Amino acid sequence: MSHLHIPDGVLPPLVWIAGLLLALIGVLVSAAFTRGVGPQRIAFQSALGGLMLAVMAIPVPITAFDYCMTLAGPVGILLGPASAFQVSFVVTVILALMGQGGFTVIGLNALVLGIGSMTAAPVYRLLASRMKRPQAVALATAFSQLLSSVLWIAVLALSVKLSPTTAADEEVHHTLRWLQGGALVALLAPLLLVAVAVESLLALGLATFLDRVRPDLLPGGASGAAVPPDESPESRP
Amino acid sequence: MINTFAQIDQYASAGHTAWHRASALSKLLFTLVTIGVAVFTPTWGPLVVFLAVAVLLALTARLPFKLVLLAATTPLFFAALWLVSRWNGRLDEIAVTALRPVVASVVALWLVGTTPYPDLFAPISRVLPRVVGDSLFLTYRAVFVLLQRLERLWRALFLRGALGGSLRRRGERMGEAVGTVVLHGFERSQRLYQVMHLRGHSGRICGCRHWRDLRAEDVWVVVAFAAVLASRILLREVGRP
Amino acid sequence: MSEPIVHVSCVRHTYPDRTSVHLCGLDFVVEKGQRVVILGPNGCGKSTLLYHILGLLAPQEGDVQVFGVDPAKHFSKIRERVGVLLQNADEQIIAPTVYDDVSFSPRNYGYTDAEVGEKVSVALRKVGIEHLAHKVCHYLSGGEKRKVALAGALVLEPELLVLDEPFEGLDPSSRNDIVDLLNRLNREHGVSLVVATHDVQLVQPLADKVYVLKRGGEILAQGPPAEIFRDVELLKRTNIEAPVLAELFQCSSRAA
Amino acid sequence: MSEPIVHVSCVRHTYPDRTSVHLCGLDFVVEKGQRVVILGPNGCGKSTLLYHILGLLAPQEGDVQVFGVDPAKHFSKIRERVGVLLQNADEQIIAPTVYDDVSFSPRNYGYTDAEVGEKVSVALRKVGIEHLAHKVCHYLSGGEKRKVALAGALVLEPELLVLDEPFEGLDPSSRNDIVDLLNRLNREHGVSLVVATHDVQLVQPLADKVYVLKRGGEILAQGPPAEIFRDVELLKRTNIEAPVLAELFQCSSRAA
Ligand SMILES: Nc1ncnc2c1ncn2[C@@H]1O[C@H](COP(=O)(O)OP(=O)(O)OP(=O)(O)O)[C@@H](O)[C@H]1O
Ligand SMILES: Nc1ncnc2c1ncn2[C@@H]1O[C@H](COP(=O)(O)OP(=O)(O)OP(=O)(O)O)[C@@H](O)[C@H]1O
Ligand SMILES: [Mg+2]
Ligand SMILES: [Mg+2]
Repeated sequence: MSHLHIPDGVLPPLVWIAGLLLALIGVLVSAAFTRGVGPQRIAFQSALGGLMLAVMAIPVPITAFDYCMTLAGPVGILLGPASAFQVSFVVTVILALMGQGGFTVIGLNALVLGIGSMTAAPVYRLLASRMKRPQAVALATAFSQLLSSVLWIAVLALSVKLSPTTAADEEVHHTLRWLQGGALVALLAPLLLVAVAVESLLALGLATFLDRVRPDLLPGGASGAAVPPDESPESRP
Repeated sequence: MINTFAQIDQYASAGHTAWHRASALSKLLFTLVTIGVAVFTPTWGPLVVFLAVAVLLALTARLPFKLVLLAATTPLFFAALWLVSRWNGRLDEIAVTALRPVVASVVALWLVGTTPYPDLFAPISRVLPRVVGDSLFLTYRAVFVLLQRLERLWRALFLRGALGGSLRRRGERMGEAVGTVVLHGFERSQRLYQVMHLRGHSGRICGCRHWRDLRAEDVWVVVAFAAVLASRILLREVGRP
Repeated sequence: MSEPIVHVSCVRHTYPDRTSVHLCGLDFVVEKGQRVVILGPNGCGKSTLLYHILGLLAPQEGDVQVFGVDPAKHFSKIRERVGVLLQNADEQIIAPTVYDDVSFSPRNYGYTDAEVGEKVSVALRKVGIEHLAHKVCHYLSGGEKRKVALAGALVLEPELLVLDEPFEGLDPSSRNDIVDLLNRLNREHGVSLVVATHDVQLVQPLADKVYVLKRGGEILAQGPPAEIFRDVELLKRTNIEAPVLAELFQCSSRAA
Repeated sequence: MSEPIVHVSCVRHTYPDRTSVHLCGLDFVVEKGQRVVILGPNGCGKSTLLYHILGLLAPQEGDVQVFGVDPAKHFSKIRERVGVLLQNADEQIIAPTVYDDVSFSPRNYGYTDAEVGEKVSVALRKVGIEHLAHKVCHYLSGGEKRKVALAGALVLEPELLVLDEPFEGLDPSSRNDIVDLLNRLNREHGVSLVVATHDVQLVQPLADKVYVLKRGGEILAQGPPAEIFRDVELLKRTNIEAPVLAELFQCSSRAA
């Protein structure tokens, strides 16, 4: 559900301020990891960021509202964790500037998208030795999407918890709160699962194609290099 | 959204209103402050005025009403989810929860709809690490090339009879299709930086434009700013329970 | 050669940035078995015209008929009868290998494997790239990619071929190969051709009829190539140059 | 016309898929003020050669010198003296509007706003696209984009212009405009030209010297256009066709 960007002014300040700080730390740390990368590498990660945005721009009508694919999983696998986080951050900033998701929650949105994307590469690495690479890509993508969704719900739940209760809230019964939570999950769970399925299917097709045409682009491939020649050592064991 | 993206970009680059001439710096500051103020406003009174100001800004920037409406409704879905999880029957709380993101979204639309992206990214990229700052410019440019590529791809799929069949077949074909775009993006990226190099870009992409230069039109931004602050102070009690 | 299979009259399209293309003046008509070439300066609306014929753009004004239907609404009905090569041929290649790509359309239309195999090998032979069948498209040269895309357009034996600048980026000898191929398809299978191009040298060997557009989309003239290239005034106004031989011909006819 | 500003000798480049281009046979030399055209079939290595001159590829074997330095190592030293138009003009356009894009290089080199405005309007006028100045680049037609990229290459008044298929996708009259423009730049400002193209019609008006490559990269011949086009054997081997007038010339000389 990482595609459903959180807007400004809904969540309590404590949550989004913490999100901003964490994301900034993430950017700085990832920048330290990618210090001295070649220009081609920057161009490559920008191309994939552009691709994420372009793909998000294609509406896939599967529910009442349009679900947008993110490609966060495959992009994470192609780039490795550090660059994947940077790409997620840049994509979130541009989306915020386009009115999709707010300015104040850039941090939270980047974290939700970025953490999912970052985990794709290590999970893929674990799986790749045990199965065909396209399937590993699909499974890693499913994992990263699930993680993003869980994070997204966690942010929501935490925010609900942290919101100041007003006098009116006191009157609302405790069980009603639980019912509301239940309704929310019932509403979102099927959407989440469909989203994960769509995204993984797409990742499978994409990886199958790359595996045939440019196996060197997928890590663990023929030449082993996931990136252009002047690639950095970043974040790859 | 495929059109929204290109449309906003188009309006930012080709518009000729006073807002387009005002400096990017003042518009960016105004946007950040207004959103900041809105987010911390607990009563709906000032928020209604903010919204009126935001819509007025967007419309006087000659942004089409449809686009403004879209910007205003986009955040409502999330706000609705939030309200479901926190429903307590208080109308004033609902109003505040709905108004804040809408104000932010419309003000942001006005900002991006009147400011070409290099002006917008120049100050932002300055406070970010080089890799991230450069990516910001390059990613934005890449979006349009890839969008065009996706459009052509969609055309090819349509003309070659691919938009049918089982869900699985369609998924596979989509994956293959996106694969060609990934490859294209990869190859293009390799040449992109070479081109920037050939055309004199050294080390860091500068939005070497006039984003800081104050203009006469910035007076209007100050006026809007005054309206926001005045309403925040004067109407602070309107809507308090 | 009489039944019109394409008929475009006074179509207008306005792009989102308010560039307006008004394809008016003369009607654009292609008859069965005809070879039609569209000439005109850059940005005059050639691609826009072809997009309307292919149902990729719906006319905001005016009328488009292809095989008797409105392509913007019912293109799927006539899709199998129309083969297409767009301006950027390599973007039309979707599948990883040449065989996969050429078989893309027949597979989508539900032919059996045997039929697909048969159709693909015929198409590859027509274009002369059987030897590439199992290569990965991505590694082919520009000219080879264009031939693959052409094979993909031919594979269903369309009655109408729509080609947007098919010669761009090819070396002269490959251009002639494609002209010969198109003429053979037209002669032997009665395929009608609509070709937008800037290469005036190829118009005489390729066209029965030429349409000339000017900036803004107005269709200024139509007629057999020899006639069009004799109208010096027209060519000047539309940034077209007569091919070298035609110029000579003019000189000699003037001298006579 | 004697000092060599470009010198490429026996360069080899092997692409990741092990396609090897070996630019050998003759040395590739451009003298100051010379107009050089490169001809050859698709995939022979024309673009590869230009990439070496621009320092985009480092020679794995052999030697490249441009303005006396190795471009792969020190291109930034000579960058302002070289204007470039790559094969895919689209990829060369970086900024959102035509004006922004053409002003990209001068802004990067720190010219004042007044100077930048002056330079840009001169460049736009030279190429004849003043009317596009405030259009958004990604909405232009193919030909229009190429002209924008060309204006961007001309804006700093370089001493050497490197053009990879600058005429692709342009209408004939725009082609001639560009040929005239290039010749004027050469005559009036002494700009040296290196042009790869498939359009043989433009070689005679454009070139002082022609290099002919064959598949694999071998440089087979060099010489003034008239001489090259007289060598029928050479042209056959390299998929080049003589321009129409040259052919006529051959016929008549043979008849005589
Ligand atoms: N997607 C688009 N958005 C905005 N304007 C467009 C778009 N596509 C084309 N145009 C404009 O419409 C006009 C016609 O374009 P079209 O591509 O049909 O020209 P063309 O005759 O094919 O040109 P070329 O010979 O350069 O390919 C041009 O002025 C172009 O700028
Ligand atoms: N990135 C690449 N990866 C693999 N092979 C390549 C790559 N670029 C070029 N080649 C191969 O190198 C050879 C020379 O290519 P090059 O682009 O220099 O040819 P060209 O003369 O410019 O052809 P064209 O006239 O079609 O533009 C071709 O065989 C081509 O397939
Ligand atoms: Mg066109
Ligand atoms: Mg080339």
